[in-house]
Amino acid sequence: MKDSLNNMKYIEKNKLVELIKELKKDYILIAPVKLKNFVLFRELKENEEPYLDFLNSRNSPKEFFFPQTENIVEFEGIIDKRVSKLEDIKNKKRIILGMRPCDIKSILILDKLFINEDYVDNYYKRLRDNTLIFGFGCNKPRTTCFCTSFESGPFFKEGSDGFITAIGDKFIIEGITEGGKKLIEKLENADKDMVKAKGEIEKNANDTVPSSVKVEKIPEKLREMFEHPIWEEISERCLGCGVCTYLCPTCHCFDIQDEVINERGRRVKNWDSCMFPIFTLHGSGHQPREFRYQRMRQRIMHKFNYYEENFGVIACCGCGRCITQCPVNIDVREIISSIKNVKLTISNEK
Amino acid sequence: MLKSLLEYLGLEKGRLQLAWLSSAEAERFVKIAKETIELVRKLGPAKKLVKKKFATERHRKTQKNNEK
Amino acid sequence: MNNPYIPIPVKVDRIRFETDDRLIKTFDLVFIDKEDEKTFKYFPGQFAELSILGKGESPIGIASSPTEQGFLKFTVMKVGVVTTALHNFDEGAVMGIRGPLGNWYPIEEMKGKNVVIIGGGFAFTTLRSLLIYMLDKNNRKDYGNITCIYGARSPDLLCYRDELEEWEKRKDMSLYQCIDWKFGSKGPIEEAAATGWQPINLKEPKNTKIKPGIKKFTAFVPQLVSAVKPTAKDAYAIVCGPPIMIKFTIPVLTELGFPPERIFNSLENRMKCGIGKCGRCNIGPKYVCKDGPVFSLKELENLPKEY
Amino acid sequence: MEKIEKKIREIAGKLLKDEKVKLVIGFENGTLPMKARPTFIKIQENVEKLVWNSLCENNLAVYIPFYRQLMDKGDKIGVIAKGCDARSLVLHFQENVAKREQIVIIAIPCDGMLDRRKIEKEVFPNEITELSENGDTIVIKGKEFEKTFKKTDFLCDDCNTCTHRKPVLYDELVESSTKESEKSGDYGKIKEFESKEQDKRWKLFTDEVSRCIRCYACRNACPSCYCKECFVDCTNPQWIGTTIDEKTDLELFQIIRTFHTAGRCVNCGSCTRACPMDIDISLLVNKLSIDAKRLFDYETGLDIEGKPVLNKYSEDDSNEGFFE
Repeated sequence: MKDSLNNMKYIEKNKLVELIKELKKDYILIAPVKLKNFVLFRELKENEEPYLDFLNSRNSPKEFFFPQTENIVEFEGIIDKRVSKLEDIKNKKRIILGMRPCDIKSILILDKLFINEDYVDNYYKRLRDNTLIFGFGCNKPRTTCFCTSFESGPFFKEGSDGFITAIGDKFIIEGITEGGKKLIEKLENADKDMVKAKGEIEKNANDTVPSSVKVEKIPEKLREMFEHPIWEEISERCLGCGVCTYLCPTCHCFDIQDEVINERGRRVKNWDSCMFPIFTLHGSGHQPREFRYQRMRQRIMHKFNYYEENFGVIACCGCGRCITQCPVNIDVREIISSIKNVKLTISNEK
Repeated sequence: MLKSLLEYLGLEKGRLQLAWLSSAEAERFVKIAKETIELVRKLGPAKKLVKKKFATERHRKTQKNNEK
Repeated sequence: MNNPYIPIPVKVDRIRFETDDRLIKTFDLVFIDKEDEKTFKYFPGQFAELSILGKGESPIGIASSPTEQGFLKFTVMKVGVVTTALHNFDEGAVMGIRGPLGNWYPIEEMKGKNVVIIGGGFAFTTLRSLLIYMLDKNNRKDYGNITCIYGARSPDLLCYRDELEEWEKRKDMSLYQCIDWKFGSKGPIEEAAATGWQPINLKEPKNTKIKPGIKKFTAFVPQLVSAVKPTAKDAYAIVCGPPIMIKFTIPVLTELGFPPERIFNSLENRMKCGIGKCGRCNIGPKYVCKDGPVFSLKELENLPKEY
Repeated sequence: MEKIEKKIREIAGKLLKDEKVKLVIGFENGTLPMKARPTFIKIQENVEKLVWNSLCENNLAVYIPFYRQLMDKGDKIGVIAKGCDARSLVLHFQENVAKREQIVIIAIPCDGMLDRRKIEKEVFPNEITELSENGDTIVIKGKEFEKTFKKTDFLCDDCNTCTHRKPVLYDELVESSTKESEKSGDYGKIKEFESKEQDKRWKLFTDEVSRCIRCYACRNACPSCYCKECFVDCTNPQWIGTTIDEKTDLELFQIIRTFHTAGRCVNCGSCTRACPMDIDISLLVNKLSIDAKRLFDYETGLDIEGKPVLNKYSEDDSNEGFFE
């Protein structure tokens, strides 16, 4: 208990800027920034201040581990020696400040894919190893938040190196890993009242999440539903754009493309989306997923069945971005509940 | 309309030139080509809509290697 | 740290046209760094990403067998950006390769058993690898009878024709070839017969009596399988070809008594990473690149029909 | 508003009952407080789902290309159409996406749709949990606030400048008291942008576009963008690069996509509303519409017999921008 108290620090909200200035000397600092009327995570520029009074960011911070565009090879002319971009990945350590627990959960989900015993994605791993995450408790979950449905919650701390809780005009910062603790060791210790107040907030936090979906048995049920007519129903209003997949913190499909300009070239990993027809189009013209319903099915199946089958966890963290930003308001919570309501007949059970 | 759009977005006036030309109008072609060259010379090298980031990043590296 | 995205440099050692339509070429690649050759351990049925910097990568089955030393063989049809660039290469060109990727044919499990190899068109590549592997003098004793049934649209579209001729003469395997001229524009069955391709009873292929010594026919592959009637007893069937051929061959094999766990297919899907990360080649929860490309019929029966 | 809703349900119900159409595309309430969303009614009982309010922002003509097979079988589709939807449908008829007789247009003169983002801005960073409409006013509620606004202050830019709120073509008309917009055709935003210096314009444009994440929501939400293979997806030849760190490719994507809608854009604003990064795409597309009007006195989707302006040639066409 004593030890854990020592790891509880605090800082006045208006002092945060100074702390950041200090940290910037040794670290690249990634934090939420206000832009127009939304909030984006990005690398703080010179004199840029973070904006921490936000519900959640428009983009998902996954892009700092799995960038939308990332060089994997650079070359000039034709190469005959090994080329690698790995040495060039900035070795400067990074801090992501203010990441919401749902987004941190998504990184834990992605770890299973990018770092497993079959193959390790070195680019992802390098960024992962070089980054300290300071989670940020959610005092005001949105109506579209349903993180508690996925063994997570507004004060879920797994995956954080440190964890920030906003109380009044202070941030209570808890050191979790050695790296996290070390970073805040110069801050003042939080007193008992603060720790108590923090405990109060955390205690009832899960009840503040307004929305939930029941995912028990969904993976098993989906296995029997591949041929079900529900997919055509669900996908009818889908426009086939990539908003849901690109804003999703757990979507991880990518494309590999080469680009050459004046004899200089690079090979890049780019995000790709299963909602685009070209995603699975064969060179021969053969198209295994020709229709919108097949692509929608792939997205839902991948998250709620395939991923669970391969890695033991559902690839959704309940952040609600796909719901709020879909141009035609396709709501994944609704999809899950309609899957739940499907009564399987014998003909669906192969 | 394309010319108008590009200029509206801030591309230099005259970077894009259009002309109605028939294959029989050799002299007019030469005249227009010359005028266009003259105009573009005045404008200098294109800086907009040129792949900057990647090309320069590599360029810098090559320069560094050359210095070594 | 080993990086699975970085290609291994190789040199194009030898190029030859495989078919008369000049769309299919076979490339022999040699490793520039001999150390790489030692670490590149593969089995028949696996594939590799052929990597041309500036153009991209293309997943291609390895046509050589690990028993053949010193080179890797790939037979490539010219379809997209990468394969076109590859076709434009001269001998001596330098390129990259990533692999070996995917799983392989059940060479251990098949030991002591009879093997029926069924292939169509240029998808014969990894089957060649398997055949060479089993026919290798160190391995041949491990397997029972080897039957190979191979078809293409016309004689000039059969791959590895020199080797086919050799295999035809071998006593320790039987090779049956077929073409479907009758159905194409090339000409009537009689003309085919004059060049050595014998007709079979196409309506009732089962009732065809194959005379000993006759090994070339005008038929579709499934019909020829039906006519040849390879025994299912202690036998494995390995099928690789265009989807339509697989579709009609499977029922024939089932009728002959092959159980689903002894029928193996090699599939293909659009791929990019080849290591089960980029997320496009999946059939249900299985990735063709990592969990395949070789699947038993039994496995496929448990997967969604989305390929 | 309720009257309109009732009438829509009546018409849609009758069309389905008489088997005049296989399907009616309209709007239903969404799961978000500020969203009505497209719905697809196939049986008469479901017409009760249909709603009409100031949140029906999508251009429903965008779905027509998905139903080509259905229409080829001889089935017809009913579409609830605002002014912009109807003009998009006319474009589809002009370009043979559908035949006139395959679509039953249920037209509703529109008062303009609300711009979610403008309203959100008023209460940022708080979340709006409820929105209600009452004539000319809207009331929004959140956890700790309640505010009342005048509707006309929060319309989408494109609805303000809309030139044809009343559908130009229809089979069924739902009467309403709609008046054409006072700012009709008055593209103040564009004029303001135009008056800036060249380099300033370029900077504004490139800054805006630099946020693009290439999700292609603008393209897919656009009823005029229905090419089977989009130029950004072509690999042989590859017209444009695929990355997002090479900003030139983002700029090119927006410029070329915009230009592909030249003389074909109805300024419905779907692209702008669909963008998850709040890129002001109407800054580009509006300019083209202004030019189409200025140079050729042309507006998209008015004349079913006509052709998109860049598809026809006349000797007295404007030669602006060409060498003399």
